[in-house]
Amino acid sequence: MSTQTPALRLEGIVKTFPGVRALDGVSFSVMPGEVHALMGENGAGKSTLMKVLGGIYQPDEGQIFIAEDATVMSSPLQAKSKGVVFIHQELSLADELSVAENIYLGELPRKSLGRVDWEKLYAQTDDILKTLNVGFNARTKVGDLSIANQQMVEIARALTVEPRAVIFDEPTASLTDAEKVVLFEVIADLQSRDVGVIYISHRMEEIFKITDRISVLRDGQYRGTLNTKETNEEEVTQLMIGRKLDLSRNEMTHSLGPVALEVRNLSCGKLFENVSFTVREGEVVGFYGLVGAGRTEIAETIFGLREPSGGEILLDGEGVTVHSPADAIARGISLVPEDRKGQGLVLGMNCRDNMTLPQVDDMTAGPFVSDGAEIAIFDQYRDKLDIRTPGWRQMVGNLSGGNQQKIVIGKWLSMHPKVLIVDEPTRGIDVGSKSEIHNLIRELAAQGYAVIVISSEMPEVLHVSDRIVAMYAGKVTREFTAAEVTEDGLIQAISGL
Amino acid sequence: GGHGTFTIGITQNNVGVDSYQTTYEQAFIAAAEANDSVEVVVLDAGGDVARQIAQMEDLIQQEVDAIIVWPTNGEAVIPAVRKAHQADIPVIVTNSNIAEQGFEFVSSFSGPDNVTQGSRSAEIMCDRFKALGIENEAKVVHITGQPGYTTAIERAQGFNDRLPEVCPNVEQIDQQPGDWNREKSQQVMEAFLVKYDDIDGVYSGDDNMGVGALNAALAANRAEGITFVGATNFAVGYEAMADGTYWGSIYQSPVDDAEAALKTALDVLKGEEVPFLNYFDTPKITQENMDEFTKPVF
Amino acid sequence: MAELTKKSIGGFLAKQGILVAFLVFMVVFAIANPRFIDIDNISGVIRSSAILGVMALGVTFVVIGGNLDLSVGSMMSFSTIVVLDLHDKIGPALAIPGMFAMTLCLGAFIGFLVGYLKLNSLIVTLGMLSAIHGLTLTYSGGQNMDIADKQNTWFDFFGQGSMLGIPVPILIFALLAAGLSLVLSKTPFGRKVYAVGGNGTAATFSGIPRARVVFMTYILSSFCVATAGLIQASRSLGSQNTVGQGLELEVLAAVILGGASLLGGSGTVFKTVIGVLILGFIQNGLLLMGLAFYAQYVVTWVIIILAVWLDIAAKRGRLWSPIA
Amino acid sequence: MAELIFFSIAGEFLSVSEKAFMDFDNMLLLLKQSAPIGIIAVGMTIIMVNGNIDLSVGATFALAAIVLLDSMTWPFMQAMGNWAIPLAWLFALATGVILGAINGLIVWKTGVDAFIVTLGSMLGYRGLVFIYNGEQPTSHLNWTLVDFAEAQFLGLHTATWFLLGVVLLCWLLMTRTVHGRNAYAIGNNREAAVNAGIRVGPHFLWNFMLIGFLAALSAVVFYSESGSVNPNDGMLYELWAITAVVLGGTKLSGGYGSIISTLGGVIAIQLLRKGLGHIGADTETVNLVIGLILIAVLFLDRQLNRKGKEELRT
Ligand SMILES: Nc1ncnc2c1ncn2[C@@H]1O[C@H](COP(=O)(O)OP(=O)(O)OP(=O)(O)O)[C@@H](O)[C@H]1O
Ligand SMILES: Nc1ncnc2c1ncn2[C@@H]1O[C@H](COP(=O)(O)OP(=O)(O)OP(=O)(O)O)[C@@H](O)[C@H]1O
Ligand SMILES: O[C@@H]1[C@@H](O)[C@H](O)OC[C@H]1O
Ligand SMILES: [Mg+2]
Ligand SMILES: [Mg+2]
Repeated sequence: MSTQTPALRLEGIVKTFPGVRALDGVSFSVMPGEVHALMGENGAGKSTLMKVLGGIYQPDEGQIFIAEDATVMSSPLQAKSKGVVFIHQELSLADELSVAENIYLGELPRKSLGRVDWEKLYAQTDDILKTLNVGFNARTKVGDLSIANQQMVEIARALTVEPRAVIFDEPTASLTDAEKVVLFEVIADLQSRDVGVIYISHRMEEIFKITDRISVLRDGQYRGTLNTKETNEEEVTQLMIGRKLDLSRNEMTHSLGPVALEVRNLSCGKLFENVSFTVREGEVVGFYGLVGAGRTEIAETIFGLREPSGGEILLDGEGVTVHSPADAIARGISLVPEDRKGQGLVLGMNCRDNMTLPQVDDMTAGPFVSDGAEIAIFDQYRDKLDIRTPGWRQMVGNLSGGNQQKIVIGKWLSMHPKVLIVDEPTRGIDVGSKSEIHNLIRELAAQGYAVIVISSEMPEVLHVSDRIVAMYAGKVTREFTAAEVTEDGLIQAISGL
Repeated sequence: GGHGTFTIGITQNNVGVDSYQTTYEQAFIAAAEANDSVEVVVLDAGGDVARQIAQMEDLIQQEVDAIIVWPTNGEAVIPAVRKAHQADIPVIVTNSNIAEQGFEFVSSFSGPDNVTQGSRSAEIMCDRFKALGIENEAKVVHITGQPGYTTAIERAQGFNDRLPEVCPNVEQIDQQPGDWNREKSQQVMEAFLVKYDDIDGVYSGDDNMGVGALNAALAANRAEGITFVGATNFAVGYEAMADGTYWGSIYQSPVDDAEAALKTALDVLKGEEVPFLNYFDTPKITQENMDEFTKPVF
Repeated sequence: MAELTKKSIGGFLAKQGILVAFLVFMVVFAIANPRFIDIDNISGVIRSSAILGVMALGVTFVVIGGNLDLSVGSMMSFSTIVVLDLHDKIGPALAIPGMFAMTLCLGAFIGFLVGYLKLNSLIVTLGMLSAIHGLTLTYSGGQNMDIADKQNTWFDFFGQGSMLGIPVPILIFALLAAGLSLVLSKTPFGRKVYAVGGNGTAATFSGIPRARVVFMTYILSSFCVATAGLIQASRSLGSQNTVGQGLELEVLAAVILGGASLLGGSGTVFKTVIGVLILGFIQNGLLLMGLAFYAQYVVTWVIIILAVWLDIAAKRGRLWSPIA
Repeated sequence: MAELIFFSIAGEFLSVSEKAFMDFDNMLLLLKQSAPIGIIAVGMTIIMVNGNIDLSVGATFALAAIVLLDSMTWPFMQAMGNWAIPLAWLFALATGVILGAINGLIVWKTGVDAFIVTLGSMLGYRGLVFIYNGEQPTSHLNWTLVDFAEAQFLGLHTATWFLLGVVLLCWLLMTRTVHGRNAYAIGNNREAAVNAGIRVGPHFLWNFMLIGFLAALSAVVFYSESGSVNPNDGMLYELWAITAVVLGGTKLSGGYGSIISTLGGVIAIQLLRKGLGHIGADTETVNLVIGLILIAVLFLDRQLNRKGKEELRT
């Protein structure tokens, strides 16, 4: 921290949406060369605050200072010209365009006659990609990349300019460990160049690893700033959620039932081959692997979204062919999909209707949908999952990322499935809710559900699973019981070693 | 074409837009089939000038012996007609004429005289008013055909020019297009009926539209006092006349029209003398003389 | 309290911008020509809007489901011609179900192509616009189709009759609108239409049979078209082959004017009805003002844009767009 | 192209013409006849890639044609002799650009969807066409102009040169320039483009001006040769242009598409029309078959582009 003037400062920011006071007089600053964490529960207002800073929203009240000059951020373009780079929580990419075009979106290098200087563009991009150590190149179409790699493209944008401040809004939500390491190197590098970094994440271990200070928001209000070195997880959590967190694992107090789901030699083209495993009633089986290992595809195949090219699926010991999700649902299977915006939600629909969508046929009184039955379900899961929304009428697209995820979870839990598959269930979920969801998963198992948890977070898999299936490149490499699993063993199993 | 037969290409205006054009097409094909010395290529421009010009070019390229064109636009086809002329392919215009600038490239026009049709309709209307003794106070509304079409323009012009000559005190109070469409005309007439308490005559550019207007008046119980005059006596118009609700029209047969066009083309090809403006007659038809005419087939 | 009313008025404006715009036009026209609000005129306009309106009801479902239907105009011509032809051949009592069956087959074909084969609806229905026109011409031989004995048939009931003093076309339109409004807003099927149009992938992941839902929207649309064809045929007891030509764009305009998004997932039956009435009354109002038809075109342009603009401006709370 | 082979073979048996369908001159003619819709379709591709649509091109086409032909009859223009011709072209093109700019500005400033804005101006501009000259056609036959338009250079007609020139320039614009790439980005993900600081509004405006220009250019090319415009001319051109664009694979939702493939779509449609005429189909059949073939082409195209069995069943 070379100077005493903040790189930028926000003061008394107020922002309201119909029915929501998202920001209530928030002040916040970041020093040059500082990594400043912004924390808070889902819906606390973190993204909104950053959107105000990034010129996407205009605040109702309050001011923004860049190097102590009062500034109006009227548009993203202006924010960029003031040196504020924003790496968004939700991917903000044009997937039909190349990696290079996306990284330099809005500032493609030019030649005469408005032509794009492709050589320069590709050369510069390749330089950046080299420092990020990624496996794709400047000309790759973004749509062909995995979500994780797309996130890396977003991150690369921070390296195109000499920024004053860079905002990372949950950049690691879909990154694997290897990529996280690269990200942290990038951040360290920015720091060394006196750039102010604002870092939003729900992952405590990251926060304590890379940040200098932590500011906490709660219900749109500023709750204080802590020096990372002088605090601990407990204190931060307390500040965020106003209570202590019970992190103990809900130990198995129930015995396992018969095999609910069995998969034998299941294959789907080249996506995965000869996969076999079982899940018993009351059991949580974790699937761990790198991106592209094929876990999602297995789930999709069981759920009737893909046609297997070989193998069998058995439910309660009986071979079945699942033709469609409707079919899967009728057989008592639920899938919380990986991509909440694309697969999980109808963003333009309200919270209640999203939640009851798979069972709307059963929510009727006579020929009509019964409001009462639907609202009852919504209320139940809103309370259970602590979903923050002004009411069921709110459009899901207006919820914070984490609360959207909770709607998806609620939607599938309310189906009371026999087999519940959750794919990255806590992506973007705050610590408080995350442990609630973990408890919920354990609780469901105790009630006799058969649960599959697909996750790229090792702590999560370790925490919730009774058994862990490790995958590498479309094949099951090993199975571990909770008792025998070690971190090293897992890492080996998923790296194809 | 070889083997002692002629190949004649025709590009029609817009077949299917009403039964006149369809009947024309069928009659044309029937006439050609009945004649061993002719083969025909029948094309339809679908009302689109660009398509018609392309069809002319195609026919020239296929080296047909003569081209018959029912213009979508009496001026826009002139350069294409010139092209045919330059390729030594005689061109016969049918149903509605092309502009004078193009006459030098055309062998003959065969069809009705639409301006005269319009004036005749004006005369029918005026005679009726006189018979009813309202020629000094009658008020007329006018429903025209598809905007921009030569036939529609010529009939409207003939009517609008002639009516003040024969009935100087009759007032035309409104004019709106009915697009050759019965339904559209019915809506237009509904609005006229609301807007004007006093309507004595309705002139429509053809009987399809006229019957639409009649239906509107019948529904409003105001048909009794109104004289309906149209053009191109479609079967619906003929029936309405027989019912006594529709007064008069112009008798024009698409079969005559088509046969005349084919005959003119063959005469030209055989080197026979044909008049440049080869009009076939389209007489007045009213409730009074309708038994002299057979009911139209279309 | 005052605060509350102000807010609720603002909220109402934002929600019902189109309705407000509609009322404004009505007042302006009424001042310009008092005959405009003559009860006969109003009922006349609604009666002639009924045909367009009934078609728009079906297209509302298609559009909310995320697709387009440009074939409704030429399909309506088909229904009209067919029912008139069958009327004389097998009598009205059989002609009506016969025509409905044939029209529904066309709807099913389109629904199959768009729903199950997932072909682009714009191209499919544009293709069908042309193909059905060809079919109609083939069926009729291109001739006008008229009922031979127009005096002695009860078939004129649907287009010209009245019940309880209300013209039957208006009654059919109103009943169908009320019924379909319930279907769309209150039944599981309606909910699924919104979901499929809003995010088809998410709908599939929720176990909704997307293909079947899309298929059903086209069935519904063709049912509405058949109803419109019935009213049309009954209104004039005779018809040209081109009777519905060009209606597809008017229908679409009405649906869009009512606020349905072309991207799918939003819109309501009530708003479509307002859209239909706006178009009908604009046309009629301008005709009564004595404007040439082409002046009507220009005014309609301005009104459509103003209406939609005000509607979305009220929703977003500012007049000018936020597009940079 | 499947149609080409089909019509060549069918033509052998059905046609009364002794000329083959595949005849070289016939194919040259086909290119020429593709020009009016083709030039507009190129503009439509750009607009659709940008995430918009323009339904008013047919009316713009007609209004530009009116200005082209009518301006040559103005006294000062007549005094200029043949120098009036380039000036008339300029007036017509300016008309197109202005009409496009009106659409673009409304879309930009009001935020009303382009579909609605241009559905409105499709009516409004058509109204202006009628206001200009009542229901009468507007005509001015200038044989110098006609001779120029009918000329052939290196075997290709004037119209073909214009079509190919437009395709080439617009292809360069969309693939090589910053404006073009930004247009793709905006159509692909508007929010991302905004977040990246791309000014969406001006891009809309420029592209609408461009399609206005191209609609007018199409009119210039076509009416230089035909010399008369009906007030109804150009109706349904928007739908044919959109059809060609979609057949060429451009996505209706924006962000994806290619000018060259659009040219393919245009030629496919023209081939269909010409081929049906060649084999002597009657009006009913032409309508029926054009419609069904359109759907069949779409179907085949999809089958060929399927990702195979591994695809998600959504
Ligand atoms: N466009 C909007 N319209 C209405 N409400 C909104 C809108 N954007 C955000 N909100 C509301 O503002 C509040 C703050 O949301 P924000 O996205 O800032 O939360 P967050 O702290 O980033 O949460 P998360 O950790 O889940 O991402 C939430 O209650 C959210 O529902
Ligand atoms: N080798 C690879 N490199 C980059 N992307 C890949 C690779 N293999 C697969 N992908 C893509 O990555 C995406 C995610 O992979 P997939 O869903 O198969 O893996 P997963 O095991 O479910 O991992 P995760 O859930 O972490 O994404 C898929 O869309 C897939 O097409
Ligand atoms: O009805 C019209 C008929 O009267 C005219 O002679 O030709 C064109 C037809 O559309
Ligand atoms: Mg957030
Ligand atoms: Mg996955």
